[in-house]
Amino acid sequence: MSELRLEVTGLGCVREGRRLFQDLNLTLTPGACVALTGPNGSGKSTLLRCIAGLYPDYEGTVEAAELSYLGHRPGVSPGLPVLENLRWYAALTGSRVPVTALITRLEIVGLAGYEDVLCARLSAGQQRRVALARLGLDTSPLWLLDEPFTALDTNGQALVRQLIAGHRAQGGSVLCATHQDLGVADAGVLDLGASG
Amino acid sequence: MSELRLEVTGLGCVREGRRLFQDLNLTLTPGACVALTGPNGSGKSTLLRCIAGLYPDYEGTVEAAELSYLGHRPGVSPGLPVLENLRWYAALTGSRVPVTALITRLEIVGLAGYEDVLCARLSAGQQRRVALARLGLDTSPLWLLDEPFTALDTNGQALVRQLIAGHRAQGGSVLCATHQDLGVADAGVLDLGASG
Amino acid sequence: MTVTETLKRWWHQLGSPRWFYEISGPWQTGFAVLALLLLAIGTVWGLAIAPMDYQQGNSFRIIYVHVPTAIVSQTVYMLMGAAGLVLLVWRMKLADMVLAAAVPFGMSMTALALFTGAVWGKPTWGAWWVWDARTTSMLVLLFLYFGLYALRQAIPRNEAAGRACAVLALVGTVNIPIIKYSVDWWLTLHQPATFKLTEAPSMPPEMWLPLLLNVLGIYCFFAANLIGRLKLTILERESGTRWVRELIAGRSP
Amino acid sequence: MNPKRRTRLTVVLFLLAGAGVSVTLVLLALNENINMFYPPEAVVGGEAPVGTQIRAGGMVLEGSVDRDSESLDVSFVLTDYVGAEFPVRYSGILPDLFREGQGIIVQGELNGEGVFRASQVLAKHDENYMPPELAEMSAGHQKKPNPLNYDR
Amino acid sequence: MSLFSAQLRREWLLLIQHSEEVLNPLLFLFLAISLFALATGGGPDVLRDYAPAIIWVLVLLANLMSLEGLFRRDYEDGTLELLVLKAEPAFLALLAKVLVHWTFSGLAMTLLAPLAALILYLPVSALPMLILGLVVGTPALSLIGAVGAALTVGLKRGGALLALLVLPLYVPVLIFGAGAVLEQMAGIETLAQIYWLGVITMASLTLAPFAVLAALRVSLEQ
Amino acid sequence: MSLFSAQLRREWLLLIQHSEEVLNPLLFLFLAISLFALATGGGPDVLRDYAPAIIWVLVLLANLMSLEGLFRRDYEDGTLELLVLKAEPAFLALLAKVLVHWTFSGLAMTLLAPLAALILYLPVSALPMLILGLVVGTPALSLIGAVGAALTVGLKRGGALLALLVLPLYVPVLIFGAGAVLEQMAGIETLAQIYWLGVITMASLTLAPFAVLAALRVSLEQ
Ligand code: HEM
Ligand SMILES: Nc1ncnc2c1ncn2[C@@H]1O[C@H](COP(=O)(O)OP(=O)(O)OP(=O)(O)O)[C@@H](O)[C@H]1O
Ligand SMILES: Nc1ncnc2c1ncn2[C@@H]1O[C@H](COP(=O)(O)OP(=O)(O)OP(=O)(O)O)[C@@H](O)[C@H]1O
Ligand SMILES: [Mg+2]
Ligand SMILES: [Mg+2]
Repeated sequence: MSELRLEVTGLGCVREGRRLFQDLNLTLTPGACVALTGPNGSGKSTLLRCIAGLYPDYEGTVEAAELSYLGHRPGVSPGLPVLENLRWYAALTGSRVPVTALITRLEIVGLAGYEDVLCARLSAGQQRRVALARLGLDTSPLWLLDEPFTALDTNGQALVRQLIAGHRAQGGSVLCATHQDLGVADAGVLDLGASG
Repeated sequence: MSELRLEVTGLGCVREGRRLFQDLNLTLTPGACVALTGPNGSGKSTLLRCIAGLYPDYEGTVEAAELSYLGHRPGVSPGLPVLENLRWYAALTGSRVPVTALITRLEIVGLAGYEDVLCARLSAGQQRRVALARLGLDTSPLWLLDEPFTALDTNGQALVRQLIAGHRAQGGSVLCATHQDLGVADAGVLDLGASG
Repeated sequence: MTVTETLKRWWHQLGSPRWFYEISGPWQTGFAVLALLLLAIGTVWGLAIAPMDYQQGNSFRIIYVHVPTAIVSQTVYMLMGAAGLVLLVWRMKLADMVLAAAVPFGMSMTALALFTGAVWGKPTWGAWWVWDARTTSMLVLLFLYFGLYALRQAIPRNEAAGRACAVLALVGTVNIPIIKYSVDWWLTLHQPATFKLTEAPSMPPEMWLPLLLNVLGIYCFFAANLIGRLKLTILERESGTRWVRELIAGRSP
Repeated sequence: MNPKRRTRLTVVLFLLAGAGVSVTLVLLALNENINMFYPPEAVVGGEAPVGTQIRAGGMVLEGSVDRDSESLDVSFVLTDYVGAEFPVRYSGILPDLFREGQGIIVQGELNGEGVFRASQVLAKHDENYMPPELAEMSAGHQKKPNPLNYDR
Repeated sequence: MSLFSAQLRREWLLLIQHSEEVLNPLLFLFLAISLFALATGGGPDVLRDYAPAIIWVLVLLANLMSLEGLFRRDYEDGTLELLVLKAEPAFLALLAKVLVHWTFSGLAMTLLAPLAALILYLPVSALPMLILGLVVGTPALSLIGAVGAALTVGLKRGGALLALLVLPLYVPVLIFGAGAVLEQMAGIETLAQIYWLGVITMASLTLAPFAVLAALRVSLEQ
Repeated sequence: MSLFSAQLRREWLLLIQHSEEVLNPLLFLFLAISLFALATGGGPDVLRDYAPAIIWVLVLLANLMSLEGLFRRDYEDGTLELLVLKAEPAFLALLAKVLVHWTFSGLAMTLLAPLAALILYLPVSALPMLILGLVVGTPALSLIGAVGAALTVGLKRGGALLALLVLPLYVPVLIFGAGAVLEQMAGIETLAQIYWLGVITMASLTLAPFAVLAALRVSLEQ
């Protein structure tokens, strides 16, 4: 699997009796970045969940490397302080990152000084930033991002681009559902076409 | 109140010991449209909730006309079919709109044929579209929109602009928090400045 | 080599609802006819011809309904547990359908066993109901069936509902040995087993033969019922596929 | 060890340990007697508490059943056939199976004089079924069935 | 459509969507009653004396369980905001919500009461009083409970806090409800306790909707 | 930090954040017990015979109430997805969750048992058996309950469905738990029921984490 980060063959999915997509093929090599586009309800989120292993009822095969998934639900506990959220995630993935490294990551996503603030007390965009800080904490080579720009200001959107660039520079691959322009020059595009 | 849709004087708000904004003045005349901008956590949502009457702990005074509020939570019941959601809202606001008119509104927001589908079965963007269909169902002259572009594809974003334009043409006013360009030519801007 | 290959092919075929739909027709009729015959003979024999018990008199004849229903209700649950395992491990569509199709039958058989037990208990024990281990664990079985039914109703997507029910069905199988051995492990008002695998039944043949017929009959009834329900479920779930459309078109041209 | 394999090992060890402890406990439990009722011996010997709801059981002693002709009152004696017996009073309809020599469970209270006031009388049937003729034939030399198994 | 009937229609549609919910408080009641009968292993004598208390306490608890969901869903999807902001008058819509809740908890449990009485050996003569008490008393449970549900709706896992808030307020209903049946069993012929239940229900009918509205406003501020 | 201890730390932090939740099942237990004492108006003799049943049934119900929140929060904020996807091995993290749940429901209720016994006039001599039964039996409640909670977490208002799924599986614990105390009160000296409780707890400890994981996977698919 050192060659391919993701290999999807003949992927198809039917939901509620409507076919969302069919016979989809996609391979991601190290460093690849693909934008997943399509109108509302065309199945972007579903596709990502199929790949992540959160939605098993698809046709075809999916072979994916170790991956990090950032979905519509950010995966941030409102009842925990910002730093603790990261700390738990680090332990979960088995990566032995020192606390100082976690704080650095918080600085990167613009949450310096918020270490001990409860996530419930953060605005929508700030919560998404906590989720961004998680990306790259573990060493998964494949990122699946579902509308990562949600609720972020322009500064935050630049941050996402920067994170993607950094990940690719280290040989990581990215598949990213978005309605906006991804703003990454050499990104491929997978369009799911018309809704329904 | 036929002159002014909204009159905010000396508005200030402190949350979690941090001052979000102070001495804010804003008046909206009929047909006015103001974009509310600012980085994540600068207090846009809070400001809108103050005006809507959902957050009472502010300084200064707010005088607002009858208003419609579209917040981060879309106000769409997942357990109801699309049409029933609108129907309930119509009854709630006391407007006697015939069902055909409701179906027309659904067509406008691109949900033709989805009348009897449960909202739980819709994608994120489709659910937001149901919320959009609600706007303009009642005759409130003031709209408060919190990031209305969330989860919408380009087509959906154009729809929001169109709805805003239609509302203004009828003498309505709009205050709209957003991170994107509002894309409305003559919109004013209220910037909440740097976070914290 | 060839044996494993045939087994593999067979296993693979079992996973195909279409294959099942096509071969199962004659089986359904066969089981239905057998069930009718066995149940008719067994019931008439048991209720009218078999001798009465020296202690209980005629109320003992409830045995011919009580025991078959009580036994089959447990078998159905075991089958669902097995189907659940197959579904979770091999993702076989047919297993999910079995899981869905068997619930109503199992539920009604459990209810019937409880009901006949209660009716029998009044004259024999002197109470409609007692809380002993056998009766209680049987009531738990009924609630497990309720739970399986409710869980399926509560989850909108068929596939997810099937897997959730599979987990519950598997967890619930621990109840079956409890039902079976409760009369040996604890002092129950319910009698211990009359029929044991290792000993002759403590009942003369003219009493247990009709019972045997009824037990076999109810198994055939279950098989016919299950196949019928499965076929309906298959048509419903596969309604989008070509073969079903062709089938329907072919039937009503 | 690679993490996948370590995980699998953890799981297996966990399962083994759990199964081991469970089996031990089952064996311990089966060793203890768990019958929640008092045999005649315990009632007579004063082990059964007086004045609270309990269950007791035994066989109906032949010739001890005394029915009141005007009401549903009935009294009888429960025995274990090895010397211990106690009187029971009850008012109500008896189960069909209630007869002399039958295993009976009574629910109620023991009073100070050692009389059991039953609020419920339950008959226990054993696993043997036979036609009346057969029963008559074997009646003479058969040992009394003991469905209560209280000596187990 | 008028607001009240529109709200009724909405609640009804939501309920058939989640039709298991109609059965659930009833199943809970039935299960819990069986648990009691099971745990005591008691004969008729023991259970009978306790039946009124057990039934009434469990009705309270079943009611409580179903209350948690009363506003939760609406809160989470944001329709509660709409209701509080836009309904004219909001208290009518809230009354409709509570009415539907009562129909599928209090009223339904009343219909189940004979079964409960059977399991617990409650004498048939005491059954009418049990049913009368339930019919008159359970609306108060839904109404008072709605206030608690409104206060706790914004909190995650508000369930147990809800219990804490609401149960003490349920006490009078419990005492009069169970008391009426016990008196009947003791042979005393009086409707006094039922009248008291009526007083509680009427008082909460008049006051609760406004308290609920105020509580919802507070919950939405968070 | 190892996964197990990190998960423990997280649950602990979340709990002190919502510290009312720690108190709530206990308060529920205490309140409901008082309701019983109130509703019967009974003296010591009546209550005593019923005390083991009341306490155990209410422990079951309190447990049930606290279960609903076990995974709900994590489900809603998306951390449950992360746990199932990334934890190595996930069952350890789940065990840690259940352990914390037990500490603040089962164990805490055990500590409260003497008070409950006092209110219901349970003889002091029966108290050790009550406590022993609770200590040995309540872990099974948390473990079995976790399976039900995992199955229903994706469903709105899953609470009552949870009751339907879980209560039947609680029955053996109830029988042995209450039975042990009743036997003790009747003067029978035996630990058999406690052993059976141990069997149930050990069996569920070994099997439940895997069932929970499978159930969570299904719930996340929706
Ligand atoms: C509501 C009460 C009752 C319930 C829930 C119940 C339940 C059951 C169950 C589950 C079985 C199947 C056992 C197995 O698979 O081996 C069974 C068998 C049987 N029951 Fe009942 N029963 C009840 C009442 C009675 C009564 C009152 C009698 C008669 C005195 C009775 C007589 C029998 C007999 C003869 C068998 C077959 C024994 C055997 O397994 O060899 N049952 N009952
Ligand atoms: N529920 C809450 N409890 C406590 N404090 C909060 C809460 N929500 C927001 N805050 C605080 O108020 C500040 C402003 O939040 P608000 O949601 O108004 O920001 P916003 O401008 O809408 O941000 P975004 O662009 O991310 O939506 C945040 O920085 C946070 O500190
Ligand atoms: N929870 C659900 N239950 C049933 N059907 C669903 C569910 N979520 C989505 N669907 C169906 O699947 C289709 C695709 O949904 P999905 O969320 O994958 O779309 P999407 O491309 O991510 O849309 P969006 O841009 O709005 O996020 C929808 O049109 C809807 O019909
Ligand atoms: Mg999406
Ligand atoms: Mg905001």
